[in-house]
Amino acid sequence: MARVVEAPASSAASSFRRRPWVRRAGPLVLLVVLVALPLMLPEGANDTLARIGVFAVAVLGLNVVMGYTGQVSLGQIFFLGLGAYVTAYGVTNDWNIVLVFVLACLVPAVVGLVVALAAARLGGLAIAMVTIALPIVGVPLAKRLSDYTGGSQGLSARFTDAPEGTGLYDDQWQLYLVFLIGGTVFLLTRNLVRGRYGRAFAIVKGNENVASSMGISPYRYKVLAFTIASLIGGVSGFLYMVVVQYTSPETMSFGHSIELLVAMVIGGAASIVGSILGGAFYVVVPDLTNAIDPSLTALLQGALLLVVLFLLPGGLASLPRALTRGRRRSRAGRGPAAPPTTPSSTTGSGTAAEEPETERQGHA
Amino acid sequence: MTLLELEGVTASYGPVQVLDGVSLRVPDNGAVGILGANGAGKTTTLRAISGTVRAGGRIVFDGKDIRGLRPDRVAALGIAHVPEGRGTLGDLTVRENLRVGAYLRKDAKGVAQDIDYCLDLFPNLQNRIRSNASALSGGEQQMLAVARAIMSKPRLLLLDEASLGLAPSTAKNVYDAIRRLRIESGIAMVVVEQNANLAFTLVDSATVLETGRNVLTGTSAELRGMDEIRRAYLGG
Amino acid sequence: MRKHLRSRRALGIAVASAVAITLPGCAREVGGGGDGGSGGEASPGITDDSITLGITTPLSGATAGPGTCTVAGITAYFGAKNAEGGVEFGDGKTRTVEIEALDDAYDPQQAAANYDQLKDEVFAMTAGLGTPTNRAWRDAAIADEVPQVLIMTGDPLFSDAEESPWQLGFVPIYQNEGEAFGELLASSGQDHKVAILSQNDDYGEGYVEGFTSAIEGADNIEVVEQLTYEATDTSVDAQITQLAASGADVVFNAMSQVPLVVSALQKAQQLNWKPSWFLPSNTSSPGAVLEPGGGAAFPGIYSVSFAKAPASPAFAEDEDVKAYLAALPQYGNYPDPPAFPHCQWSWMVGATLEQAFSEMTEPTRENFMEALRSIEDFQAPLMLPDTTVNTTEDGQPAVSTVVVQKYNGRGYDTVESFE
Amino acid sequence: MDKFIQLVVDGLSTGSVYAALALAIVLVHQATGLINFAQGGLAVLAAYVAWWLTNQGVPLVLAILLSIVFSFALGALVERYLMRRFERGDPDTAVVVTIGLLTLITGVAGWLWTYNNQQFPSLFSLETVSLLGVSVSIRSIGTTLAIVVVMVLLQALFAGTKLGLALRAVAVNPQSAAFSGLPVGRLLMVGWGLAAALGAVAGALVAPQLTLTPGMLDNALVYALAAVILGGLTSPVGVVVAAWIIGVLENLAAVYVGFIGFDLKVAVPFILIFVVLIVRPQGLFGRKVVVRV
Repeated sequence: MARVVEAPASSAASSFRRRPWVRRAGPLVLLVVLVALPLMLPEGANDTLARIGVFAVAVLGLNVVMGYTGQVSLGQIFFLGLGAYVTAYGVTNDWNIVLVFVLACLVPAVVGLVVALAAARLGGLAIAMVTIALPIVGVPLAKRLSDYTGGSQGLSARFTDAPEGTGLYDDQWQLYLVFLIGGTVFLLTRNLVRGRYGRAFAIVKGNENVASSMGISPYRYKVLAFTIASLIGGVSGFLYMVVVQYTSPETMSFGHSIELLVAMVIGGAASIVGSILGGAFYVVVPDLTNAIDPSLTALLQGALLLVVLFLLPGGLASLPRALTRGRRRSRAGRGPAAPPTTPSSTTGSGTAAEEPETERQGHA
Repeated sequence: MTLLELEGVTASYGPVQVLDGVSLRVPDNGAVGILGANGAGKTTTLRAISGTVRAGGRIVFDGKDIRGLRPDRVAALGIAHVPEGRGTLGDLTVRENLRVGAYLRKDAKGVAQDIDYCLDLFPNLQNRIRSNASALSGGEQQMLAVARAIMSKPRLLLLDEASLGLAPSTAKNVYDAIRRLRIESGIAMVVVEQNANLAFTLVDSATVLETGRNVLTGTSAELRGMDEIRRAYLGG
Repeated sequence: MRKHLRSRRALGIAVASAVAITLPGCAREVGGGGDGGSGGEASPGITDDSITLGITTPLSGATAGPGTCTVAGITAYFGAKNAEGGVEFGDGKTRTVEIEALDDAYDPQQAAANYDQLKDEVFAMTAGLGTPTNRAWRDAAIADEVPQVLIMTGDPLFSDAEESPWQLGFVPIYQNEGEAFGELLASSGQDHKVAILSQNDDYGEGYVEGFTSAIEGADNIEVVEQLTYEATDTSVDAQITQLAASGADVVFNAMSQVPLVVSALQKAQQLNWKPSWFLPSNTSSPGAVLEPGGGAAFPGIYSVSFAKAPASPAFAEDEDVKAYLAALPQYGNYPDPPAFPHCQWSWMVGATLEQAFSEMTEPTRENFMEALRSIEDFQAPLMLPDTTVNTTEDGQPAVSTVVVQKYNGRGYDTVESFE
Repeated sequence: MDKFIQLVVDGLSTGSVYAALALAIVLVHQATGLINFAQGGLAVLAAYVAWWLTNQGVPLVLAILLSIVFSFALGALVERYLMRRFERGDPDTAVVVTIGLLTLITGVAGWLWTYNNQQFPSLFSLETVSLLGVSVSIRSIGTTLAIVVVMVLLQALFAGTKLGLALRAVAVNPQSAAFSGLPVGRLLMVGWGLAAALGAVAGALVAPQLTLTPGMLDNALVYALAAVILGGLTSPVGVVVAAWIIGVLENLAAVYVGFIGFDLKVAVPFILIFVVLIVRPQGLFGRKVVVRV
């Protein structure tokens, strides 16, 4: 969780981040931690971290299309499943692993592009329904294509044992792979959403008419965001095989897609750090509820979700902000809270377009 | 007889103090304008009256302290707020909007009459009676917003920037209709308006706000003559 | 700004101390369970007076019904044993048996995570339900040399000793069940038209495969229609309508969803279509399926089984059944009569494990696997006559013998021929 | 031909199950502007309450009525103490809250009543009637008719009554509604309460057919959502017709369209949605609205 330091927790913290020595030392410290951590942690912790990495990447993909671009997607798990299947198929047929990785990214991206070209014409709930169809149809489809997918029995692929000579345990090697691949994806995505494209996404999310009037084609950017989300989903599928080493139609069941959406909102929509926290929520909460009482997991998970959102409607990523506000409030005694004019962006995702007051946001 | 009286009203959004002691007096059947530059606290004053922001000080309507009442309770007392941005109910038809406006009334016959009156006042709405409010033009939406407010048979109308975003001729039409309404029904009004000339066609007196405080109060005739005030606060 | 510097420093201290706490984790146990065999040193999860078994199974979600049963039965079995003092092992020690069950919600990824969590705490993994959820960590269990035994899947892979040295299935592979009914039908001497409805996965395919191999070459049997459904469907009415139109007089029904089997039986009656039915062992409960489904309306409902149906009046006075029905609420935390046979099966898993424990001379996983793989003709409690636990036959799970039974309106009778 | 008609009738009967849930979703959407994933969970909980009451010796009809009252109160409380906090925030968050509520309710049902299957007594007999060469059970006819009645009532509520109008007004713009004197908070509670009560009716109607389990309506939820989008969010008649269309076309496609078959028939409603929405973005029967998820 050392990556938390990457986040602009509050405006004060981000000005702290702007100090030159922090700018230089921060990434370096992070790198050292990431290199050292797998060597120091016990196997169970490494496994958990690696799984968090897998789903953090999946949530990050969802964030690109939903958090940053505002298009509801309930199909993200399909792309994870697709990436996992491509990986499993490639590995069992002894393809070159680099080729397998490239295909695990490209195949979902191309499928995502095709789906998006059609779906992005629709808006709002309609796009949600079209994307819901992906996992729902994907599961029986995977069973029908059993020559490639192993049918309902799934595919195992054990290709990430630590190479001889590294002296590493398998879990350490796998965690390094997750850090390397996942870290790269996070870095690239962070640059993407903070750059020109991210601003365009934000404008499309804010108001499509405004976007059009600024010469930004909402359709084109929605397709782009969806395609990138699918590609990132494919990467998470590859990582899924790195860590879990098995995939079946159950991997892409509709319920998991909903859980990814939950993870994204719980972590914090449109937030890089939120994606990591969302991945952690996705992975840790079932383990945690199992530890409390395995026969009450559903009840506990539902309750936990509600409690977290009740306390932090902006997701876990808004915790530092909420704390700062709380502290400021208590310092000022009974003084008023932070002004509403403060930008609510957790991410500093650039200049979010001024959101026009929609009708439902009536109350002051 | 004073219908509405504000005294030393304060309000803030978080740490930002928006109203810092605003006072206002609206006589029965009177119409008072609130003028001032952007951010002076005009809209917030209306919101303080209708109960949509928490306010300090004294707000008395018809002899009753209404400060802190919920907006629907304030409405029930006879104050109708036409908010900035019109606040029409987009997914409802024009007729449904008008019926919602009459929610508190029990006299079906009177409601039907008032719908006819509204359509007479704003003939543009007549043709669009079955359209969704969201499909109306800006001017038509503004007319609908006012019409919906009158449907509750209010004793006081709070009118916020009724000319905003409208073509000058449309704005004039809207104000003409409201003036006719005032003459025919005698509803008292508090009018927030950027366009001072337009406001002066409707109100008897006005107060000028600056950073949440009254800086100048007078009759329309008095204020209309003060060039420097006009330049400073009313943007010419 | 100072404030934030301080909080940053506090964060650094927190990270450093977290690392310090976890440092002991560096000293990894070398080899884990793998070395256990050589010196007779005890494997994880076993002491001189207790042994811990792990289960990962669905306890929430769509499969929670049977999943809960897979835990309840074995917990009840060993709960009763522990109350008597424990289980006697082959090394002369008496140990209590603890069950550590985790919910995987039928998610392979979570099942693998549960396994990771349990593997160093438990002696063996057992009784878990599901093909993908068991396959997800099969390779890992082999690599770690952790037993994954007597699990509730009819997937033949787990009973192939060469492919799966640390695995063993418990329930008959799906093919066995389908085959048993196929043979019965083929030997009936009459002509039959068969309609097949199967779940679109390895479960349904396994049944159909066994059935079709048994009727191969039998001239009197013709399959006139073959359809599938998805486990997530809300209705199979359309399939039943389509099958009814085929004019079949026998339905081979390979469905694992109790509600859908009930509605399939009801739908057939509505259409006034009265064929004989074959139902799989896990969806043929008299109380939960046939009574609400109106099974008595059909000329014959056949199922295969190796377990006594506790609800059947024929076994009301049976000692096994009485002990089982008493222990389930008392030790298994299962109040009502279960709609799923998995409770009985997992009770038998308990008995089979006890049998293996009694032959175990060393507290190691290797020794346990050896003992487990040498059980022959063991009549576990609740088993029907002519069925036994036999773990010595490669390619077969612990239970591979089934008898065909026919519904008699309240329970089942074993039958020799199709009438 | 008989088979064809029978498949159509079967489809209508399955479609009615989707419709029951879809109507409750429409109601809560009309009244609060939200898509409520927990609607099925509330219906299942109500069905369990009714089932539990019948086990205590309460007559079935009374038990169902009591479960409806219970659900109304529960729905109103959920709105007041849970959803209220999220109604003016990010809609995605509000939807996720309803997902959490669904998980919680399912867990509570599993905790209180186990995941064992339970038989829910039916209001209607399972006897079969034959019409035009097709067989249909009285239960299916009864269920379908009950849903039609509910649909007509809902349509009347929204189109004709002051309460219906007020519920819609609050969902569209709470502040403006308050300016017209509408008690916004109370109306939101009533909206959720009514939807939950309707869910209780739906639960009691479909539970005999689906068998009572905590996840009884999970699989139907997706179909219900599809019907809601296809029919148009604003139209009770629209979603019921859409649910029927989905049920029927699904069956026909499975049987008569070779490459779809019974395994991929689930794709039918989505293909339908896609085609229809390209042509009519507001759905088959919906009024043109600006949809905010």
